Amino acid sequence: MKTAEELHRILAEKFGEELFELKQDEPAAPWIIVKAEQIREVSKFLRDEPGLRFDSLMCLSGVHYPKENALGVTYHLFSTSEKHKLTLKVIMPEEDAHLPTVEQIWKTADWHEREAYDMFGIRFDGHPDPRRILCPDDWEGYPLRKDYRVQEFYRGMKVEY
Amino acid sequence: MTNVKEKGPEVTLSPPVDAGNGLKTQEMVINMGPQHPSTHGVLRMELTLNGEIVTRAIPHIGYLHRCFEKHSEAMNDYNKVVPYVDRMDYVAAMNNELGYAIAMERLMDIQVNDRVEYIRVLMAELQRIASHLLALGTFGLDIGAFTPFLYCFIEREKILDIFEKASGARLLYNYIWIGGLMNDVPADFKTDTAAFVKSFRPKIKELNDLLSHNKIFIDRTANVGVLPDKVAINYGVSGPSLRGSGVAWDLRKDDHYSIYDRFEYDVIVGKGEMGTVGDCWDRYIVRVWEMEESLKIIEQALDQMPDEGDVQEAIPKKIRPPAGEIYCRTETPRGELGYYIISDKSTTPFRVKARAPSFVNLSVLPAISVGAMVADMVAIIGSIDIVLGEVDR
Amino acid sequence: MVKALSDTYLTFKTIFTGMGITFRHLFTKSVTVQYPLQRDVLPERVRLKLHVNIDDCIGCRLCERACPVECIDIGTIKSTDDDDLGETSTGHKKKLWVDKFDIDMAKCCYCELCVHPCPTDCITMVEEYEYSTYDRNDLIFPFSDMTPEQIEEANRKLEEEAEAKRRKKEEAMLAKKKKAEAQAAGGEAEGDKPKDAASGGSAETSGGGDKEKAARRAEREARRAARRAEREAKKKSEE
Amino acid sequence: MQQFLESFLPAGPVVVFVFSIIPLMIILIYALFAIWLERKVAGHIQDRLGPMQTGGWHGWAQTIADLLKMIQKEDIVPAKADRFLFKMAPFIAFAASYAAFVAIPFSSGYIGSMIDVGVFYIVAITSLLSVSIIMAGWASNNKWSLLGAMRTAAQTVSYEVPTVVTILSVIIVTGTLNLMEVTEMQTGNAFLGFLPNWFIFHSPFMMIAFVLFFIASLAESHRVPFDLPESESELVGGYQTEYSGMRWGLFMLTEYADMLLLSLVGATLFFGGWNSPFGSFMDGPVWGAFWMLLKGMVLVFVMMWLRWTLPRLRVDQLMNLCWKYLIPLSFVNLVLIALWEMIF
Repeated sequence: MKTAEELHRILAEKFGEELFELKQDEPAAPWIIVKAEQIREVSKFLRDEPGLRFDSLMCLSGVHYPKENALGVTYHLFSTSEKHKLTLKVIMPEEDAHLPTVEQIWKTADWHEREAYDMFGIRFDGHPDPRRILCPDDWEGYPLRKDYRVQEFYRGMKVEY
Repeated sequence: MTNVKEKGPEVTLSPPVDAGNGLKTQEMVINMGPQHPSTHGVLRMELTLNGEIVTRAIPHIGYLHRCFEKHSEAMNDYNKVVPYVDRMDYVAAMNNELGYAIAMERLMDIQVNDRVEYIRVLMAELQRIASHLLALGTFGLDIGAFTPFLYCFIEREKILDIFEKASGARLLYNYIWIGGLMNDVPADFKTDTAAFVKSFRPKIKELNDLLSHNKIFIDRTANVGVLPDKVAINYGVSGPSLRGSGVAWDLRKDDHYSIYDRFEYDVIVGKGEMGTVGDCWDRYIVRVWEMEESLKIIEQALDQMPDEGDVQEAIPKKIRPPAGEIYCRTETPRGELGYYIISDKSTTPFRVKARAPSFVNLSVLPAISVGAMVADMVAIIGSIDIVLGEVDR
Repeated sequence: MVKALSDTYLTFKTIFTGMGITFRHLFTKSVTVQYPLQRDVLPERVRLKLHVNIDDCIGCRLCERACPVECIDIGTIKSTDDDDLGETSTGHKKKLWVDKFDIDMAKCCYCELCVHPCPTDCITMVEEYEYSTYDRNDLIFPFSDMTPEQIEEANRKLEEEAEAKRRKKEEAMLAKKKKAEAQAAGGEAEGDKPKDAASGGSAETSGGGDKEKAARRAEREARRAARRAEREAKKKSEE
Repeated sequence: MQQFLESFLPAGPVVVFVFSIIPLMIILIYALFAIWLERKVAGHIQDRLGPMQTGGWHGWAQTIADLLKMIQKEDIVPAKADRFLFKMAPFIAFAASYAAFVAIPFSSGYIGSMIDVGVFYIVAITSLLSVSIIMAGWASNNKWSLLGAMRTAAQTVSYEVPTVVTILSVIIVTGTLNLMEVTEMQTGNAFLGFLPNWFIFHSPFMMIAFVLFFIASLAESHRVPFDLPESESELVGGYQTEYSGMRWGLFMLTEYADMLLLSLVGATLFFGGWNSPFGSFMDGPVWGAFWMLLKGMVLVFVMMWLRWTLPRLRVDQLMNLCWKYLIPLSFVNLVLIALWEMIF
């Protein structure tokens, strides 16, 4: 059982201070901001390190921050043996949103990453099956972005709603 | 706006094999669904078959996609999301509402009174039984036994009658609101529920005699679709499907929420009685005995439930949570239902993401279906107990 | 061999157990409700169809705002001062003509979120479930009882009133302007006289309006008192 | 009966025609009744009522109404189907099971044709059914249909072996293949005049033989737990997937006719055919037909009862059951019956 501060300290010692940022003053659980290119190594470390053992990825969600002109991915991690939780966040610029996949680390991420790609257009480098999952393969745009407009016609069919 | 046109991976068939008599045989690709009697909705499986043996299975989802998350962002009130939440897992709407209400209450730091908590637990557990009954019935139907399906439905209808008396609806209740309930339970709620519990116990035995211990049924489900515990955790499988693999993992016990710590009940795990741990039969029997545990919780809750209390006491006038975010998970009949809610201090949700248990559970399907037969595919899909409304949201 | 024998025994045993159960059920009472001939007794809270008691509607649009699927469409016209729309049975004063109250039951998701915020309890779920139609448009239920003529009348009145108000305003403005011009013209000659005149003039016009309004208010109050007395008498007689 | 008909009907062909039309009438009326019964049995087993409205009393006219509906339906043939085979298949299926009825002795006064190799003829002609199902599956040009058809081929061919071997064990006792003679041998009472002289009571091994025959006949007529060819939850509808309207109705008719056929064969071989269970009481040609059909219907009812109780086997288990259990058992049983015959 480790708190977020302890986890942040461990990560900072391992990978260097400047890569991580601990946000704590929020009303909900604290989270750690990770640099996009680092997420894969950090995830692997978190899963395999004795004492951390984050063996389950509860949730992976994309978020669009229109004010900051950024896209984010939030990882909610949990350890079934140590019973501690951790929230990681990756923030990327909207125009060039891509980050390494964690599909090989947690299989849960497979479909979640596809969903994040489908809904937000975040590209996960190294994903074995980078397709849309919920929308049709040739759908235009990313529905959950705040500035999304529904296309008028889909294969000649009027998109009514 | 970028135009995305990426195709799925090409399915490569094995080269034709000479059968020895001048004929050649080859693998066959077959579409199971979206219109198929046993895919529990509009799931499409792309199966590559060698005779009747599955060599590769690719699930295709999204046929029921309503973009629940986008809808939520368009609501100007957090409570208006509740009817949409109902429609995710339409078989267990109460549990969905409960999860959402608890997440919002944690975000807004609302404490509800005991009566509300007990009613919520009672509703959630009744719903769990109702949902498991449907899962077991349709599983039997997939295996070919039609009659248990209707026996299960008769019992399920009794639960829905109780719900209808309380909320007015039979399927999509909109009953559990943020900070309270839509309205108090009717006066005869306690007697109704107690009567149901009494009449339901023998029915579990009957179901076991008729279906669970039937030799043909055991032959069909034991040693089929074995899901080892390590694989299950890595894929994020949760709920009865995970417990069927022998992992004692129940959020009601392990990640306390509501008042589940006040009750005594066991976490049922699969033991591999009829075959290997984690096969279809284990996943099935876990659901059967979980209904019994839910009955225990209901009995205790009925005893402890206070008779006084305003169920709308804690409902806020205007739901305006502080800026922030929360990830809150609860145990629905299908597993871990998590809500990731971001608030920007307005009355409109900034982001509501649901981590639907069926969505994650279904993703394990390609891993455990290789080598199964077409008939086993049906059993595996049935034993994972997916609801497509939740998979596609 | 032993396993095969025990398997065979188990197979027959479980098959016969199952057959026993189904045979028992062959003679148990069926649960079927033969729908058009028999009907279930529905609990009182059932949510089957929305109904609006339009006499009680004050046009506050709270239900429209509460609806998550936007199936309620309300149109209101402001009533003019000389109209009296009466009161609802809960004692709310009605101030708006409700010229349009359409509920599209094809869109409705039966969540009952619109019922709870209603201040006069005029929108309710009723026990009526046989309203399927061949045309989707037939599922839009209009509840407003205003005829097109009445709507036109209300609109006309409102326009007239607005027109009247505007004219009054214009007149007042004109008067003001004139006064100002007059003031500008004779400003140098007489120091503080136009000020008095201006204030006097405005007082006069507003005073007239006030009198009119006060009279109307008194009349309305009298009417309301009469109605209240009537209601109380009714209550008493009922008791 | 043939003489009776010839006494007032003019020419030979007319007599033959009338004569051969009788089983068809029986099948059609029986099918109407059996489908209604199946729905009623299913309904009451599942605490429902089944059809209740059509025709007034307990929906007795429901099947007739369904039949009329099916006749009116559009005759759909898939665009890419093999039209000729697709249209032929249901007729061949029905012809196969209808033709088999000719050798069934319905009563002491009526048998379609007194064939000396009656049982052999029935076994042979019912095999045509699998041909028609393969035709249907192949011609539909649908992968699910094809899977169903392939399953049928394997199933029918395999289960013919135990069926024939169990029939053979009765033939050892009778020494004749003529079903009329087989029935006549079961007249009268055995065992202190109490039990009827039916072959099922002939020896304990006969009972085993009957159980094996019944299981195999379930598989032959594609009933639960062996309804793999059309298993609706796996193969959508198996070989019937693309069929609709009256063509589908013919397959349905065939299924029910097959049930009756195998039940009647079972009744003839093991339960004394048209013999009354009460010795000479209620005996005679007309009562004979009644007893024969009653015995058949009881077996049909058991088949229905099983259908609404059991789940379905998987295709490899089906083969296992046949080749590893039924066939060895039936051969052992055959030897034991032969020994019993030698000793007693």
